[in-house]
This record gives sequence, C-alpha cells and structure tokens, in this order.
Amino acid sequence: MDVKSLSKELLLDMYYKMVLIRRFEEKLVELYRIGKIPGIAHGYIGEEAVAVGVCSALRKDDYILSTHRGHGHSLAKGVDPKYLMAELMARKTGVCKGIGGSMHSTEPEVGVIFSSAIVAGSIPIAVGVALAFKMRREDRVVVSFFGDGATNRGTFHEALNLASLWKLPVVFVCENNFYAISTHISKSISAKEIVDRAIAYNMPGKVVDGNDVLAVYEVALEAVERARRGGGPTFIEARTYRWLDHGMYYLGKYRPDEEVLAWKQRCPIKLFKERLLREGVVTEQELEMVDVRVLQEIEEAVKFAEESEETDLEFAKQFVYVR
Amino acid sequence: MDVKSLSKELLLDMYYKMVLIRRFEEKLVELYRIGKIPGIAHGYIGEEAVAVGVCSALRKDDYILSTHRGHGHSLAKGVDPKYLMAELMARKTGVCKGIGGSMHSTEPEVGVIFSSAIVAGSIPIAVGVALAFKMRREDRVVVSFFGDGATNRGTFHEALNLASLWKLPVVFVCENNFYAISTHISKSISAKEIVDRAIAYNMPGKVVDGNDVLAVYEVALEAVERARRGGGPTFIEARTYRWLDHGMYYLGKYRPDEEVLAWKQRCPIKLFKERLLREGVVTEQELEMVDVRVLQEIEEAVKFAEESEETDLEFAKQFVYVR
Amino acid sequence: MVVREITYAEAIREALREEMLRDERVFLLGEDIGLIGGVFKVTQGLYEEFGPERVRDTPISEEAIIGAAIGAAIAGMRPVAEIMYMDFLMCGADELINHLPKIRFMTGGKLKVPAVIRTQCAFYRYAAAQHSQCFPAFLMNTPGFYIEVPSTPYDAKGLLKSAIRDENPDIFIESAALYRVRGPVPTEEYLIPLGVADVKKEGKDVTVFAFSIMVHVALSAAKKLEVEGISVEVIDPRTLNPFDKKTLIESVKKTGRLVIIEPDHKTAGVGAEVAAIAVEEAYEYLKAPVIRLAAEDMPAPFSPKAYNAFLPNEEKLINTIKSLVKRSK
Amino acid sequence: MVVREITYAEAIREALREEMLRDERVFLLGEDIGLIGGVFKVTQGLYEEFGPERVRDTPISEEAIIGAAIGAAIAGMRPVAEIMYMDFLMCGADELINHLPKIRFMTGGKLKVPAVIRTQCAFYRYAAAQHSQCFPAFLMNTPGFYIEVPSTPYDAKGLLKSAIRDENPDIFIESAALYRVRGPVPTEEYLIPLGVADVKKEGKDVTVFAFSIMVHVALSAAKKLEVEGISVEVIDPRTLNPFDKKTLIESVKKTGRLVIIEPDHKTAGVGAEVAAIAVEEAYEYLKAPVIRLAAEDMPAPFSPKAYNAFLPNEEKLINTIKSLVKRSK
Ligand SMILES: Cc1ncc(C[n+]2csc(CCOP(=O)(O)OP(=O)(O)O)c2C)c(N)n1
Ligand SMILES: Cc1ncc(C[n+]2csc(CCOP(=O)(O)OP(=O)(O)O)c2C)c(N)n1
Ligand SMILES: [Mg+2]
Ligand SMILES: [Mg+2]
Repeated sequence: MDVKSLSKELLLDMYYKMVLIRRFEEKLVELYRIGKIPGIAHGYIGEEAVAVGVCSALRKDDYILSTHRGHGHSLAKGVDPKYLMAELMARKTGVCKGIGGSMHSTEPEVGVIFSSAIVAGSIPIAVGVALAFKMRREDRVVVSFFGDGATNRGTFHEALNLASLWKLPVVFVCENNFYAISTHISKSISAKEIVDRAIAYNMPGKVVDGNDVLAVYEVALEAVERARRGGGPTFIEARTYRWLDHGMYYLGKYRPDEEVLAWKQRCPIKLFKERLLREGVVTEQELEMVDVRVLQEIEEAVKFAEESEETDLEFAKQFVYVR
Repeated sequence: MDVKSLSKELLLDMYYKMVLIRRFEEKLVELYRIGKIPGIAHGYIGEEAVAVGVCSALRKDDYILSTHRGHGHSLAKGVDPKYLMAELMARKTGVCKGIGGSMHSTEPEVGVIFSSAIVAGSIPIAVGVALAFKMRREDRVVVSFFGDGATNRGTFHEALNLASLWKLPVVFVCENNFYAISTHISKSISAKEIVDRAIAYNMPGKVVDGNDVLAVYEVALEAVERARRGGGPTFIEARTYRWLDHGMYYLGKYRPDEEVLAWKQRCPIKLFKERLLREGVVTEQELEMVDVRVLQEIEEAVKFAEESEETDLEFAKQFVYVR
Repeated sequence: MVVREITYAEAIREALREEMLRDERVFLLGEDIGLIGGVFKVTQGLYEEFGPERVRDTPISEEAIIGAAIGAAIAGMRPVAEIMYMDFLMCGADELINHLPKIRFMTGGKLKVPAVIRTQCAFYRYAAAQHSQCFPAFLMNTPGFYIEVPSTPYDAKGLLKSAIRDENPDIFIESAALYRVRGPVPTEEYLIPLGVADVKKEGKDVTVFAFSIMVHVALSAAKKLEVEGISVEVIDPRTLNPFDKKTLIESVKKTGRLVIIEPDHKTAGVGAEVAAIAVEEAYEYLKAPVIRLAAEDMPAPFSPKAYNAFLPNEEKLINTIKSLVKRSK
Repeated sequence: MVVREITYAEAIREALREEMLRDERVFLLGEDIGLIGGVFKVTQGLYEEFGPERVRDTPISEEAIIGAAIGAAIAGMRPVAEIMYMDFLMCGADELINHLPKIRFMTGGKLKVPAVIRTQCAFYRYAAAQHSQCFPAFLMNTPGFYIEVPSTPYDAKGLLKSAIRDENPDIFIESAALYRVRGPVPTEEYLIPLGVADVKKEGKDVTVFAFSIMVHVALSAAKKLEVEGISVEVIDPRTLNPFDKKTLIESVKKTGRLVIIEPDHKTAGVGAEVAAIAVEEAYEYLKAPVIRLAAEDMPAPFSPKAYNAFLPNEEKLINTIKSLVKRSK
C-alpha cells in the first residue's frame, strides 16, 4: 500500500489508535496487578495493527463484533477509553454499565455492537446483523473478529456457510496469533493454513501480515468494499502475536522465548512509526504529540472510572428484561 | 474397478445386500402404510450401492456409525433383517429392544455400533471410537455415514478437524443425495462441491458415483486401507439419490419429476446386475436365487417381528442406568 | 366478534402472517419452512405470499439459525426462527442459552433482542429419545427470555402475536400433537398478555396445574370427576416466564389441594417449581401434599406401548385426584 | 489411616492420577489440560507423567470433546473430559444432552457409556454472565447420567474415583472457588458411593440442604447459630443423581424445617426439586414452609459488588433460619 495515497489525517489516526490501545492495555496490566480490575481480562498488546487496520476501513455506521480479547477492537472503532475503563472497573458509567466487564463491550453509536466471551460465539450473531443490513437494503458492513482457536468451533463453520450462502455483507477477520491459550495451532487446526478453511465456504480468503497496519488496511478495504457492493463475505487471516500471557494470570510456559522475542522485534507500532518517518509523511513531533495526547486520555479514563459509582445488584437488575 | 479381480462370492454378496436393502425398504413402506410401523422412518431405496460398497470394504470387527436413514447401513454391515424389522415394530427382540426404533440401530457383534437421529450427531462419536482403536493399537477402522445436509452442522466441522489432527482411523462417507428433506444443496451448502470441505481439514477427499457399487467399493477400500495403516481419515462424497420421500409422509413437491426419473433410470441394482451379467461373472439364475432368498428372508423377518412381544415401559426402564 | 374453529397449526400460521403483514421487520427462518411450508406444515403458504427473503429456508445449522436470529434482532429486525424439534435446541444451545437471554443484560440494556424461537415437543409421535424431549424447566431456570406453552389455538395465536411484538426474546413451545386440534379463534385481532395464566376451568376442590398438551388431559379428567362430585379447577399458566404466581396461589388457597400434570420429566421439572411456589406461598392453605404427575425419569422409549405409559395420562390423574380428595377430606 | 490436608484441586488430581495408574483405559482430554496442566492447574503434572496420548490437549471444540469421549467410552475406554467452564457445556449440548445420557437406553442396554465430563462453576470469579453459570437442575432433569457436586477435597477425590469406575456417564461439577481450599484426605485409597448424601453436621432444629460451595456457607452459619441455641443439620447430597432422598427426608422428619441454599438460580433450580420432594414425602412433618435461598433470577453481573449480592450468603441464611425457627416455634 502506498502511504502517500492516504491522507495524513488517516495515518495519524491509525497511529493514534494503535498507541491508544497499547497504553490502555499497559494501564490495564498495571491496574490489574494492584487489584483495581476484577475478573478476567485479556490484553491486545502486539496485535494493534489488526484492529486498527480493519476498523480504519470501516464507516462509523458499520458494525463490528468482538471477542474476549476485545479492548483493541473497541478502541479502534472509536469507543471512548473512559467508558471502557469504567467497564473494566465495574462502574455504572461503563460501556455495559459495569455488568458486562472486560469481555462484553458495546457502543452501537460508534459501531461496536456486541462482544462475546464465548469463543466464536459472536460469529453467527455477526451474520445475523449482516442479514438485517441486507434485508433492509442498507449498504452497511459487518466485521466479525475472532481468533485462530475460534476456527475450530462448529459455530464458526455454520456461520461462515450461512454468510456465504446468503451473500451477506460481512468480513470475517481471523486474528491468528498462533495460540489459543496454551495450544499452538499445530495442535488444534488440521488445515494446512487457516485461510484454507475459506474454500469450504467458497469464500475469498486472504492472508495478511497482521503486524503491518497498512497491509491489513488494504485487504480489509477490499473486503469491505466487496461486501458493501453486495459481493458477499471475505475471510481474512491476519497473522500476529500477543505479547502478554493469555489473560492476566501466568499460565506457564508454552511459547519459546525466541519466538516471543522475534515477534516483539516486529512491533506493529514501531514498524508503522518507522515507515511513516521514513516516507516523510509525518514528523517525529507530530507523533510525539499523539503520544502525549494518549497518555492524557488514559489518565483521564482512569480518573473517570475511579470517580464513577460501582454497579450494584439493584441497578443491574433492571436490565434483565424490557418491561 | 475390474470385476474379474473380485471373488464371485464377494460380488454375489454385494448383490444380495443391495437386493436385501431394497426389499426390506419396500416392505417397510408397505407395513408403514397399514399402520404396523409407528414413529418416524426413512427409506434407503436408491442409495443401496453406497452402504454396500463401503461396508464390503470393511472387516466384521470394523465399526460403522449411522444416521436417521440407517437401515441400509445396518443390513450392509450384516445385521439380521429380522432383528431390524422387530425394532421397527417396537418389539423386545429388536436390535435396540424396541426402545430405539428406526433411527437407532446397533449390533456391535457385526460392527454396527451406533446410529444417531440427530443429523451429524454420530460423527464426533465415530471419531471417539476411532480414538479408542488407535489408543489400543488395534488395526480396526471406523466408518461414519452422514448426508449432505449434515455437512452444514458445526459438529461435522469439529469432528473432522479432530480426526485429521489426531490421524484417526476413520472414513467419513457423505451420502450426497442432493437434498436434506426439501432443501437442495444449492440452498444449504456454500462450498463449490461438498468434497471441497475436506481441504479445510487437510484430508484427502474423493467424489464417487454412489450408484456404482464397485466404484464405491474401490474408493472405500483405498480409504479403509489408508486408515488401517495409520494414514488417517479420508472424506468420501458419494453422489446418489433417494427414490422415496424424505420419510414416510409426503411433504410436498420439491424435486423435478425429470430429476427423479433420471436417477431411477440409474438404479444401482440394475446397473450392477447388468454389469455382472455383461461381464459374465455370474448367471441370471444365480442372481434369481439371491432374489428368492431375499424375499424369503424378508417374510421371515416380518413373521419374527410380529410374533415377538411388544416392548413395554417396565421392560424399557431397566436400560436407563447400569446398576 | 366472529369466531371460527381453526386448528392450532392454522392459528400459529395466522399469527405469523398477520404480524408479517403488520410489521415488515418480521421474517421467518428455519429448516424446510419455506418451499414445503415446514415439516409440520405450520408455515404453509407463507413462502408463496412473502417470498424467500422473508421466509428463509436454512441449512441444518441450529446454532447459526439461533445466532442469526439474535444478530438480526439486535440490528432491529423481528426474526421468528423455527427449530424443528425441541431436542434440536440443544444443537444451538450456546446461542440459545449463553447468548439469547443474556445479551440485553450484558450490554447494560443497550441492546434488545426481540427474537422468537418457535419449536415443538413431539408428544405421541413415537420418535424415540432424541425427538421427544421437553425441557421447559431448563428454560425457566435460565433468566432472560420469555417462554410460551400454548395449549389451544386461541392461546397459540394470541401468545405468538404478543411474543413477536414483545421486546424480549421468546421461546415459543408448541405441541406437535396439537397441530390438528381445532378450537375457537376470533377473526378479529387480539393479543394475549404474556405472564397471565388462564383458568381453563373453575372448580373448588382441587387445583390442577397443567400446560401445553396436558391441559387437555386435565380438562377431560375434570369433566369426568365433575360427574363424581369432585370439582376441579384447571390452571393453564400459558407462559412459564413470566410466571403468573398469583393465579396459581389464589387457586391453591381456594382449593387447598394441588396436583400438577406435566409432560416433562418429573425430577427437576416444571412441577418441582410449581410445588415449591405453592409451599412457599400457600403453605398454610394446603390440606394435602402437592402431587406431581410427570413423564418418567427416563429418556422417551420408541415403543408406543411403552411411550404411552411413560407420559402421565387421564386415568392416573383421575385416580390421583380421587385419592387426594379422600385422604384430605 | 494417614490423613493429610490437601486442596480440592489436589484431591481431584490425585483421583485422576490413581485411576490412570490403576486402569490404562482411563485417559483425559480437554482444552489446555496437558502442556500447562489446565487453566485452573487441576491436571498439572499429569501430562509429564502420562504423556500426550493419555492427557490430550484438544482444540476449542466442546461438541467434539464430548462426542469423542462418548465414542471412546462406547468402544471400551474410560475417558475423562474437561470442559473449562460449565457455561461451555452448552457449546457441546447436543452431545451432552441428546447423546451422552441416552445412548445406553436407546440401544436397549447394548452399549455402556462410562465417560466422565468434568467441569466447574466459576463462583466468585467475577467473570460475568457467560462464565458464571451453574445449571445442575437441568442435568437432574435429564435422565441418564450421574451428577456429582463435591464440596470438600475428601468428597471430590472419593466421588471422582467412583465416577470414573462407574459404568454410567457422569457429570462431575467442581467449584473453582474451592480449588485452593484444603481439607483432610486419607493417603489410603477410598471410594465414596454415588447416591449417598453426607450429613455434614448433625442438628435437630432445622435442616439446611446445601451443595458444592454452599455447604461451606451452611456450615459456617450453623456454627454461628449453634452459639445462639439453634441446632442446624447440614445435608450435602454429594450427588444430585442418584439423589439420596432418604437422608433428606429423615432429616426433615426430625427437624420439621427445611432451608435450601443453592448457588444456581432460584426458579426451577435444584432447590425446587428438593422442596417438592420434602412436601411429597414429609408433608406431615413440616412445621413451616420450605425456604429457598438461591442466586437471583438474572444472569450473573460482572461487578463484584453486584455479584456478591447476587449469590445467597451466610447472613441471609442466618436470618432466614432465625425467623423460620421463631415463626414455627
Ligand atoms: C467455547 C469456549 N471454549 C473455551 C473458552 C475458554 N477460552 C477463552 S479464550 C480461549 C482461547 C481463544 O483462542 P483464540 O480464538 O485463538 O483467541 P486468542 O485468545 O488467541 O485471541 C479459550 C479456550 C471459551 N471462552 N469459550
Ligand atoms: C440437528 C438436526 N436438525 C434437524 C433434524 C431433522 N432432520 C432429520 S433428517 C434431516 C435431513 C438430513 O439431510 P441429509 O443429512 O442430507 O440426510 P438425508 O436425509 O438426505 O439422507 C433433517 C433436517 C435432525 N434430525 N437433526
Ligand atoms: Mg489465538
Ligand atoms: Mg441428503
């Protein structure tokens, strides 16, 4: 992808989103350690280019559906970090009012409709959302994010079959970070390559370097435009890596040190930054301004969350039924 | 496949099994109409070559797992028609003691271990049986039968992935009769061809004319031997057609008359018979003897079933738990 | 008000049709529901009238059917999905249990999931253990969706229309054995509120709690007992969630006796909850133990002889009521 | 008999290990159970000891895990499958509900399915609505498998060993909140028969029925009430199927009062069945209504503050017992 063909505004926004995710997750780790965040949480550090590359190809009114590892998706699509942070801290001001927690972000106004904590659980729901768009003749597109591990669930299979059969405007983005918890894809996926699974649904499949935000953006854009034109779904396998452990607990050693190191050297933010500077489309100073802005936003988010009221039972109860 | 390379005994047995299935199912239709068979039942007429071709490639101690449309599989693997008929008539002497009915045949001594009435429900179970064989270092093979419609269930996906990953001795036989109840594969399966789904599991896939018993036998034999040698699973798509409606009720018209007619003209029994005679490996008289024997067996089966005691609640109760 | 006799299946079809005419967001999806109008013919004619976009035949993919219904619902549509047999709900149980009833809650009320999942329990069809299940108690034990269990054409139509309009997810449980049963249904439009039990027959000696097909067994038994001087009140909850405790409790307070007849398994079935409620809320009024008549605690046997004995029946109900009344005179 | 204090997780691990040593047909399968010893570390060390053939890491395929366990079991093996969270049972519900408990029956007793499905309810882990479910009542309502709900290391070990040896399928429900709780466990081998409740504490004024984690709440409450002169008997069923009615009924007959404390939802939960049994079989002995304390009828909220109030607790139990005893003096 030719950097020069893209607006500076877009490039800076991509950089901003990636840094925002990185800092957000770093803060999460810190807050988790000191007991300020309860429950289960999964970090997105190392995978920022996927969420940002994909979401940059979307309109605001396009929808994404996300997973247990969803902070990055939410932030990339435009969720305000303070509401996300408030959710993680179980506050009434959170995106899910402190009821959902880390794994259930939602903010329909910016296009984050739903995240499921069940691996692959949001894939058929994404298909249903796309069906609604198609039936209403809206030109909106849905992105379904999921991991490599999710491609082994039956739900994945049923959903992709249906989406292709009905030519629905949905883009399936498999974030292949090579592991599902401790399980390497070689121990869980029998396909030669994950992308081969698209053949079973007669769906175009693309592999992309998930640490190169512009490469991701490019394939996503093509898939999104195809979906928007009524061309049906696309399957994207974005290869990337998570730097942290699966969640916030140490689960033991299951990845070679060299592997982790090699991927860290291919840090998606670093790669993007270097490229931007090399091509001369932005200045160091401009990037630094973004860095500063992000740090501020994160501090504000934490403050906002901490000052918000904790969600209690009576408050939560009112959301079970529409009455 | 060269007919002459096969023993006359085997060829006559294949012919016998196909005719046995055909007459059994014809009798079923007749008995169903006069209210002698309760519940749900699905006929196998037109698809005989698949069950017989596949089961002829198996040893007695190999196992098959079957479906709602399972009479043909059971008879092909060697279940005595009288126990099967008794089951359909809800008798204590039935293969499942009158508790399972048409959709749940079992006779482990001849290698029919289990049939599920849930579409695709027996596929992961077949994988588990194969796992047991592999773990015990037995050289036995499992065949999992299912329809085209079953390939759309998530269970299918999970099971095939696991079987391939663990290189289990199982052969997946998809009986593609082009319809799941009223639903044509073009309305249910997004893959270009069903066999393409094997690619998603890095599994060899073969398409075969399911009305040509020797063609089926040949691909089955290869797959079975591969599995037995430790080479892992194979996916076989056998294209065939059911002559009857989905079950015993008329559900409306969803297939063009010409289509039905064309397939009936390719009757698997007729094709096989003509070939056997053409190649001169058996005589008309030998085949007629088989026909007569089958008719007798069917009559005996009906008599046996009718004379057997009906299954009652107290009798059935004892089989819920092992105590 | 003009009232005709139509079948339970026709009543359901009318409800679907009227709601589809009324609201273009309503659409149907499920296996074989279009071209052939469903294997039970409930949706017959709708494909011809509304076309394949709004009456969608699907692959055999229960998880995707329910999941797609959820997705369409949160995106503003009003899907009505058909799952052919209640047993097959388990093939889509992750979407059914882990998603459908929890999404509104998990999103802090931001999303609504106005989807209806229609299914049926295949009573008396002799379809054996994997095609005969009935587990409404589990759905009751899963907060977040409404559950309808209509016993008559009238209820079926009125409840289904309400369920489709309702903003909550609904599990609408039909009884295949009732599809051809006729009953009076007005030609004018009506709705039945969700959460209101129906006293199908008034009485004063004993309350019989029955739902779905068992309402008919209860009514028939009540008629016969009337002749013998025992006055039976038959309560049909119509919806299991919301559950109309009030009608039940009032009846039990009046009669002092409660017999439950249910088509699901006895242990941890719907009747257990009903008995527990009665004891919790009408303890002082009970003149006798609460009795539950239910399907045996075993999978459904194929053999019709065994199966007919597996479900509770009128004779057992009559005997139970008689001995209960005698013992607590 | 030498007795040490070990944790609940260690007790489970010992049971698995001993049975694997004893019977080579026993093997384990599940997500992340091998290389890292499970996300809760229950299977730690077994991969190293028994190798990848007998401690099998699987893909995220709950349906295939349960299905493969069934297949291996009917072919003569003794699989023990782990499903990481009870919620995920629903991802394999077709195999779990439509197959596992019905195969022996449907085949007229020709097949046996001696598989064990281990899972856990993640109480107090604040993992929100899709990782906090507990629905043993549904399993009780599904005839055909046994259900263990151990509350102590001792019970966990003895029940699991019995479950593995038992010829029936078993659903073994652990409590993640108990994994690190210690308790006395003999070094010598022992088995606990399936279907025998344990009177965890004797008492004469009121019976408290509690299982899994709630046994600890009940025992702690009982201790405090003892001081106030109320004698509480705590019944732990240990298995929900077979269900030991006798021990429950005898206790209720003795005390005349029954309080149930359960970690599942109240409506149509385990407590409903327990209350119904008490009324059916000890009606004349009851001095007061049966009271159920249970999780709220809503999905589990994430917020710890809300979640802690969502589950029943010691304080509520103490107050309930006090007022029950007072009102029925
Ligand atoms: C159905 C289901 N099974 C198991 C889990 C537990 N679990 C949570 S995340 C995870 C691994 C997911 O792997 P992958 O899809 O590759 O996503 P990643 O975590 O690598 O981003 C597992 C097994 C779950 N949440 N849902
Ligand atoms: C999970 C599930 N969904 C639906 C059904 C109802 N049903 C029974 S047979 C059948 C069609 C099966 O089609 P296919 O797999 O092609 O087999 P065929 O009947 O053509 O042999 C359906 C939908 C079922 N038994 N199980
Ligand atoms: Mg991964
Ligand atoms: Mg078919």
